[in-house]
Amino acid sequence: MIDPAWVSGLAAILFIIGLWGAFSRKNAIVVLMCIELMLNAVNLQFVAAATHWGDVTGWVYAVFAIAIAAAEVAIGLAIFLSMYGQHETISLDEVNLLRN
Amino acid sequence: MLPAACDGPGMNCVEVFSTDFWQAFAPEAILIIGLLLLFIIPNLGNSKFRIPLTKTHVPWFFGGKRVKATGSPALPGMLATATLFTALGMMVIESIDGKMDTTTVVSGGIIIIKMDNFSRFFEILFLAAVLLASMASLDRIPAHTFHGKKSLEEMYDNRRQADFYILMLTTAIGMCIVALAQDLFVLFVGLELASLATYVLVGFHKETKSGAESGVKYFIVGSVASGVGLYGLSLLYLEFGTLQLTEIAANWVDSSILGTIALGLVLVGFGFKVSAAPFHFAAPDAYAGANSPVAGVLATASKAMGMIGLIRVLLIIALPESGAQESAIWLYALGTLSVITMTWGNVAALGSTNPKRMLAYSSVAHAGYMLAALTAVGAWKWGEVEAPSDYAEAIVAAVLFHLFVLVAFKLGAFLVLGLLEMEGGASRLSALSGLARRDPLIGTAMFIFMLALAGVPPLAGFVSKFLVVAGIVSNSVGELWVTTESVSFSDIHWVWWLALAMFINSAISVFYYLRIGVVMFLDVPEEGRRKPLPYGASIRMAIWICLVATVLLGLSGDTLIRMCYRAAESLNLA
Amino acid sequence: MSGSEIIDYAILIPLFPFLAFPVILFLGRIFNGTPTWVKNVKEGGIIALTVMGASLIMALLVIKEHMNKVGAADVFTWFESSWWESSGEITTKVFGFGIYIDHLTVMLLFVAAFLCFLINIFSIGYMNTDSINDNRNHRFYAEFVLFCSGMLGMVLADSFLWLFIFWELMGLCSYLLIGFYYERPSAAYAAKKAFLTTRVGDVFLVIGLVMLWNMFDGHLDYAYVFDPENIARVDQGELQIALGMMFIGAVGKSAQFPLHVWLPDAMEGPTPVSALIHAATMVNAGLYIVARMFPFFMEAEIGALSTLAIVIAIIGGITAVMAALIAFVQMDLKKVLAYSTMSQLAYIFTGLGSALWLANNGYDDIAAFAMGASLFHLFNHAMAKGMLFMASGSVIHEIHHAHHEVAHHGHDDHDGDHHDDHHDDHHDDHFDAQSMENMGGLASRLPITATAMFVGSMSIIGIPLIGGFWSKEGIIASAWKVALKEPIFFLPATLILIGAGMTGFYMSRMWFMTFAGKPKTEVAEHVHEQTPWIPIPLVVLTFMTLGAIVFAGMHAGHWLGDFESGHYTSFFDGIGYEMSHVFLNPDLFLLILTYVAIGLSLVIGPTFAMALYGGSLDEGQKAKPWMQWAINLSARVNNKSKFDNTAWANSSLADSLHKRLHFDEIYDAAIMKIVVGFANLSAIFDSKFIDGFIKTIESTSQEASRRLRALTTGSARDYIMMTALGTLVIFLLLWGVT
Amino acid sequence: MLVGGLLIIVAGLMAFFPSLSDSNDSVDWISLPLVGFPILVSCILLAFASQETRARKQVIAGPIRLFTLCASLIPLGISTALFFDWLILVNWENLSYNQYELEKEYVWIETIGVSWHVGMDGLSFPMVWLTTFLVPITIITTWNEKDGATYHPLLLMMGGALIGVFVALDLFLFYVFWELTLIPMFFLILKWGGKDRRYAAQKFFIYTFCASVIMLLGLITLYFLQPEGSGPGYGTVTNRTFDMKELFANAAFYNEGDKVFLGKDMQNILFAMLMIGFLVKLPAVPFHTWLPDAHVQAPTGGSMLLAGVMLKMGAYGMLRIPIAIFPDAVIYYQDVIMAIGLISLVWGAIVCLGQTNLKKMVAYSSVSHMGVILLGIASMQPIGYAAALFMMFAHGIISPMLFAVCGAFKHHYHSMEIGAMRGMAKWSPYLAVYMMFAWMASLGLPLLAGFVAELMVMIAFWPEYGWWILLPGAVLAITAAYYLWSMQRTIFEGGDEGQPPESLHGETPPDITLSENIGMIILAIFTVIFGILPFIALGMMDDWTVAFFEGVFKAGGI
Repeated sequence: MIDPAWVSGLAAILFIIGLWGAFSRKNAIVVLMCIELMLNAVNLQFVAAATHWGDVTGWVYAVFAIAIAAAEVAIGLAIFLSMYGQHETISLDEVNLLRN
Repeated sequence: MLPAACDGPGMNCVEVFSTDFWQAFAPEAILIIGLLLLFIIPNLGNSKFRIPLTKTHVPWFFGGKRVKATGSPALPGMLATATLFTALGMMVIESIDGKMDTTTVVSGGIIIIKMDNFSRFFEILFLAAVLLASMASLDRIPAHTFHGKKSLEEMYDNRRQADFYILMLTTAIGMCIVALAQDLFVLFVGLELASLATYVLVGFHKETKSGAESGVKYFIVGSVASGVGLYGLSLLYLEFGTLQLTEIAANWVDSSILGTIALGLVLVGFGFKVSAAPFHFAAPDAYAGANSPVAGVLATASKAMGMIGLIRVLLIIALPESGAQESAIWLYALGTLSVITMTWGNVAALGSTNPKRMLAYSSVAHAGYMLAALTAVGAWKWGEVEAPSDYAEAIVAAVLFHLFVLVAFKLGAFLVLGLLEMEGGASRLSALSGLARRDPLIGTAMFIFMLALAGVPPLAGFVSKFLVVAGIVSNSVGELWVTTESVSFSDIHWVWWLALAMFINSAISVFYYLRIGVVMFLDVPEEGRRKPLPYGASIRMAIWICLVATVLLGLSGDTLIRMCYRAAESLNLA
Repeated sequence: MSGSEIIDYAILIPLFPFLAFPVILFLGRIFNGTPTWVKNVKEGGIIALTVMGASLIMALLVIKEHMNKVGAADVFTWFESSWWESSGEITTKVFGFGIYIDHLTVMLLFVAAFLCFLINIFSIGYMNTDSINDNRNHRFYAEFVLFCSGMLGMVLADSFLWLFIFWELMGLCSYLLIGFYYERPSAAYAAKKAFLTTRVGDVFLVIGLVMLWNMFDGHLDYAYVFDPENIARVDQGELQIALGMMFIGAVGKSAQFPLHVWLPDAMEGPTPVSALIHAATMVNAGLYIVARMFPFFMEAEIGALSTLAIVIAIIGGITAVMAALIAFVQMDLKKVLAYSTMSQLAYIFTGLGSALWLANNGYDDIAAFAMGASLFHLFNHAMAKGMLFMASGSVIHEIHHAHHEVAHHGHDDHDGDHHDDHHDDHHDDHFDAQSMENMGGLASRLPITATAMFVGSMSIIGIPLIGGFWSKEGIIASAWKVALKEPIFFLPATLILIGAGMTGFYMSRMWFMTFAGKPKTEVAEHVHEQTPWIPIPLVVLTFMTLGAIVFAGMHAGHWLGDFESGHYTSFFDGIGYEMSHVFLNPDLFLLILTYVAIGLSLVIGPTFAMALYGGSLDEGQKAKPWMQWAINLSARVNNKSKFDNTAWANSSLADSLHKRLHFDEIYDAAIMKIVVGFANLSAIFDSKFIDGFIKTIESTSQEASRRLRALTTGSARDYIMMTALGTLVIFLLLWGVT
Repeated sequence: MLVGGLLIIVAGLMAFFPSLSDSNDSVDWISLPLVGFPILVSCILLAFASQETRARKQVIAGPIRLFTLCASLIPLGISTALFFDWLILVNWENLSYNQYELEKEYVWIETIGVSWHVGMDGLSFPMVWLTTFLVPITIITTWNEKDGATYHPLLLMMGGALIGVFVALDLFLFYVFWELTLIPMFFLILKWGGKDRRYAAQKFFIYTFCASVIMLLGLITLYFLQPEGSGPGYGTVTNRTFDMKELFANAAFYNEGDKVFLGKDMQNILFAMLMIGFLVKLPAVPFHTWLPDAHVQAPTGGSMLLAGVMLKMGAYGMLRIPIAIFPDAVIYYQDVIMAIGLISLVWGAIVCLGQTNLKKMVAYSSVSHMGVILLGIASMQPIGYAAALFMMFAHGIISPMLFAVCGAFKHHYHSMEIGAMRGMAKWSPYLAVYMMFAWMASLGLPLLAGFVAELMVMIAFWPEYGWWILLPGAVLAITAAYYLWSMQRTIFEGGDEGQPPESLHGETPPDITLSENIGMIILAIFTVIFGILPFIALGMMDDWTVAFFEGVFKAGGI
């Protein structure tokens, strides 16, 4: 069995990649993917911790987190669609009517 | 085995879905029922269900040509408002006399939610805010009956009636879960539920550029923040093996560095919700793009939701044990954050010419005030006070009071802007010009809201600011008169300076609040806004409620203050 | 004291006119222009006269009662306040008002009440017959009675505080009356100048009062501060400074060097005002306050206050000569009199200075004599100068009327066509009714006026046996007596001796220029006396002035000098003593001094004046016999002497005398350049820097707001980055603590 | 609808005051008659007027202003009757320290110890009377102001709020009214002001608000540094009280020799924080620059109340709170207070001399006169304090007249420039007379009200500061100079024809209206009355100062 510490480490790396990607990429879809990456890191972490503690609730948490992530993707894509409908772009840098 | 929290008079523990549970859970249940009804009722129609492989059509009543009575486009709004009103009424009746029983809901030894003064207080706050916003939206997104000419826009509006109120109710339910949650993960689920609904609500104006854009920004930044928060939670779970508030709190003293990191990450997640700098960036954009009642909910209820999270995490979990000598580890972090937040908000609002953005920045500033108050709790071991929880409670009560009265005047201000939006846009200062001349009462109401925001007595905003500062000062002073021969200025804890920063900031803020008043009372109405304001009975009603609350809670806030104290006491900080 | 004494009603003396003030003002406002008001009530003049008559009667009753008795009465408590003594007790201090009457009061009360009444009569003749005053005489009479109230109140007050209060009230009235012709820029300027200059003195007076109040445990009433025990108790050096401060106030009020600049300009007011306020009464207030200090000098340590006495005398000496010098070149009739007033007041100051010095150095008897002489001179001067001013007013009034007649007739006769009013006005502007260059030869045309002026001038000059002679000799003698004891007194003593001769010159010059010689203009030929209101007071005062010999015979000098126990003697007992004392003094030094003074004032001064300005009247014109000899003498002297003064008239000294020795220029320059300049700079500093600082805060915060909002770029990526950065910051802060 | 809303609020208030119980049986002459009534009446009138159309507003302006005048006469009648003991036997004199007449206490916010506690003593009663007196005068004087339907009720509301400041015996209540006064004044300047009214109104509000929040922080800190207690007036949660009476009673505790409760540095800091709020309101140099702007832009009625009463709030506050609680700090800051007072006095006067705007000059003269109050306080003598009180009172009568004159001048001549015209006495004799009278009263002519205070201050000043007295002395002369100079350039001169200002475009200048005349003559009469008979007001003030010194400084061991 893999040591939960490795899983945690992977989760941390995934999280940082996700966070980094979230502000370094322009494409809204890619940013959404990065956010998913962060949420996946959370899932991994929960799973690893559950293994570490031998506690079943961690697994339950992970399942819930997956559900949350799914809802988020659904809503996100819908919002992006409406953005595309108005701005005809999905580049986050070009959507900056509201500022200051 | 039932947790320790179940002992004592007025305390009872129930299993999920037991009879007692439903008794205590009734208001929330009504909300859920209302939500379900909102799904069903507008869609009732004459459609028939064909049993597969047969030609038999069984009446199914769902879809098809809508029944005229239930298919009225005005119905969802009414329904949602009625639901919210009923739930709110039940909660108020239950808790106003202060004799509410505390009900803890457990399942398998895990405390899931708890109905006590604290959670009820916040639920009342959330429901009140959402209720007012719903009421205002009855006129704000006008429902049209299909007589006469039908414009595309009207059709469009009608189709969306149910969507809007479903989202509103979802938000309310999510917030209620946050208020009730005793498990951090449950809290987060509620938070996500509310957040996801608000993302959509912010982007609800998808036929306008700014509506779509604000939705995107609010969604992306919000998702990242909640991702960070969730990661923090997972780290907490890794550290403690549980996300139960009571258990983490009990073990907090022994935590490693991992706990601190997790704390920081969770702070970010909630920091976004309360729009603390530098996590506030999306807020002005979101408020500017969203329609005003929704923005009002964001600025009040959503902020309160974040504040619950902060109170839970900072005050319940991460506070040193009573009797310990050190102050909380987040003292400096939160102190810095609060000063930056309030200053940033106020200074940015100074030059802002968009009233909605201005209100957004003012909301940032208010977040800073409340963070300052929480910071002062972190100093709670200062001066070896006998009962430090009294001091913490004073601050929490002040924060609660502040959050509550914000619903009155900040939401009220947004509703006035909503009224202006009904005749086309409220994103320039000039939209307000001459308001007092066009409609003296609305103009006066707006001015009173502004004065309340600025903290001018005798309005509610003054009392709340007063209480917050009083809390900070009381914590910084502690019980010096007992412990010290003669009190010197250096004996006072540095959080006292937060109070000063807060007052200086609120003095700065007067400038931009007053500017609204000046514009309303002095300037000539701009072109195209010479006619009287649109009537909008329900939104006016909502504004009146806000106005009366602003004045009354300022003149006599004793009942509410007592409620706040009871709520704070039920946190069991000691 | 029992309740029915006359002194208890003395408060009515100032109260009558005080109450008449609003009455006249409002009645005048209401009935302005109605025939009854103009003809019968003389636009308030009759009301004022009634009130002043009542005050005069009341005053005479009080004087009769208190001729030889010091009296005091409390009137009311102004207010009370408390003081935290150094001992820790809090005591109550009373600021009350009461009446205090001694010989000094009696004398001044008489002067004030009597002259107020007479000048009121004169005013009715003077003011109500001039069309320029139509419909605003009620204002004149209202302010007039208010002034009288102030003067009478000041004299009667029982404390330095109330003295000051009435003193300021007089200052206000002086301001209002000088500015009576408010539409004239010169009058407006003069009024402001008078008020401000005296105000400068008043500031010091207040400081002096405050010091006295503090020294005397919160008392300013005479009864307490003159108590020898209390005087002995206080710090003598501080006392001297306090009294010095009060003296500065007196300098301002009595127009002494260096605060004298306002008095000549004050002649812008109507002539009755000049007569009453700026000659006979208000300017005496400064003398009064210095005379009131007498008990301090008596009771203080020997020599402790002599410096102040010397300063008083020197200021007097300087002013006496300076004013006389400037009077040499004045052409304006009233201004000559104004400088003469300054000069004569200066005499009294010198006399008072001598008296105070003597009192402070233990020579109580001579001190009382010097004091008496000074106060007697005050009396004589007030009578004579009031008369002179009224006479000059009469001259001016008649010249003015004659000018009107001449102007109209002249045009009708010569041109035969009608000139429009504008032309008349224009003509008016260029004719100066007050300039002596437009007069001459009036002795026959204005017999009563000329007589009054003649007697008055003689009194001022000090012609033996007439009016001021008695007192002036006393002052000069006292000053020299002191000079023998204190060498520095030689300066004032010499100055006033020279001044005596100068007085002889300028007063004679004035009289001869006005009344002797040929008329210098056509206007002067048409002058004649019209209204009966004007001559009456002149006649009365002429006899008062001449009657000074009676008062002198009754030992007025001794009586005045000794407030506590002085007594009158009968005229026939005293006159012999006085005559022998003056003319056959056993002390050789004083004898020589007397004759030198007489010689200077009687012979040298008038002779020069006659040589320059004398001359006989027109053919067929004859003055009254008591003046005709003087005119004839002057004509003869004028013919005999070939005295040419053109060189002197063109000299730079004469030039600077014309410019009043440049005091006005220097003061104006100092105030306009330095004070107003500084004020303007301050106003700029206030708005640019102090307020600018506030504005900078505002603009800076707006700029900060702009920059801060620029961080909200609008790109969601940046927001996320800021969130990430914020997370890092939180980590760092948390780390820093753990 | 709004009237209905107001009724709801009132009813709600009644319901929300849980224990509206009397502390004793007598009638409450303060809460409702003096404070509540004007504010409520004005709110109702404003609500009523705001519902009307523009044209209708013109019609109802007359009845409304008449009604407002009548309403404002009621508090005047009551306060006057209270002075003469017509309503109830009131012991204005011989009150001991921290003892109040007509005292009433109702519970307000029980949790934090806030109560509606009102009462009056020798310090507050003169100011209350002054306010009740000035409001009707102001209404009469500015009878013809445009938009009277809302203008005059605002004046009435202002009066009620000002009285509230003076009668409050609870710090919280005091602060509430303190800020409440800003709102009507803000509107008065904003709606009826001059050209730069926007700037002036905001500056006025923000400047004074900034200062008062610092004061509020000081109050709150003081609140928590007091010993815990219980009983009526004490917060059920905080165990401390905002009740001034309790605070003053406890103040001695801070200064007892054996146990100094608050360190000296703490006392000094709190004192300074409180004083900042009051000094800005006073205003003292260098915090004075809001005043000229506010005054120049404000309408006549606003200026009259602003100068007449509002500035005195600063002085009143100083005497009421920081000095009473921190006598040691007064000693510590004595020289600083003196310096600020002297600077205000001198600087205000000098800047006056450099002004060309009549109203600005008068505004700066207020700054100068308020310096006198600080000198009185710094003198540490009862007579100095009484002088400060009397200065507040006398200036409260004189300065409205100054501003009424300025307002009438502006109204009839459409100009504020001092040098723009000559010979005003020619066309406007009444205005000229009032101007002269007001100017003379302001420069401290004896027998007018202003002189008494100046004399008393000089007396109190000398033993403490000696030859610095030359500066106030110089100011006496400078004050005379600027007033006389301005008179010379406006009402005098101009020749027989006069010289009307260009702003009139050749029209004949009118004299003042009847209403202005009535207002000003009443002010003039009272100026004379209190100049000749100052003991009417000073008796009470003197007794108060003695009690104050006994109760504060002597009890504080100074």
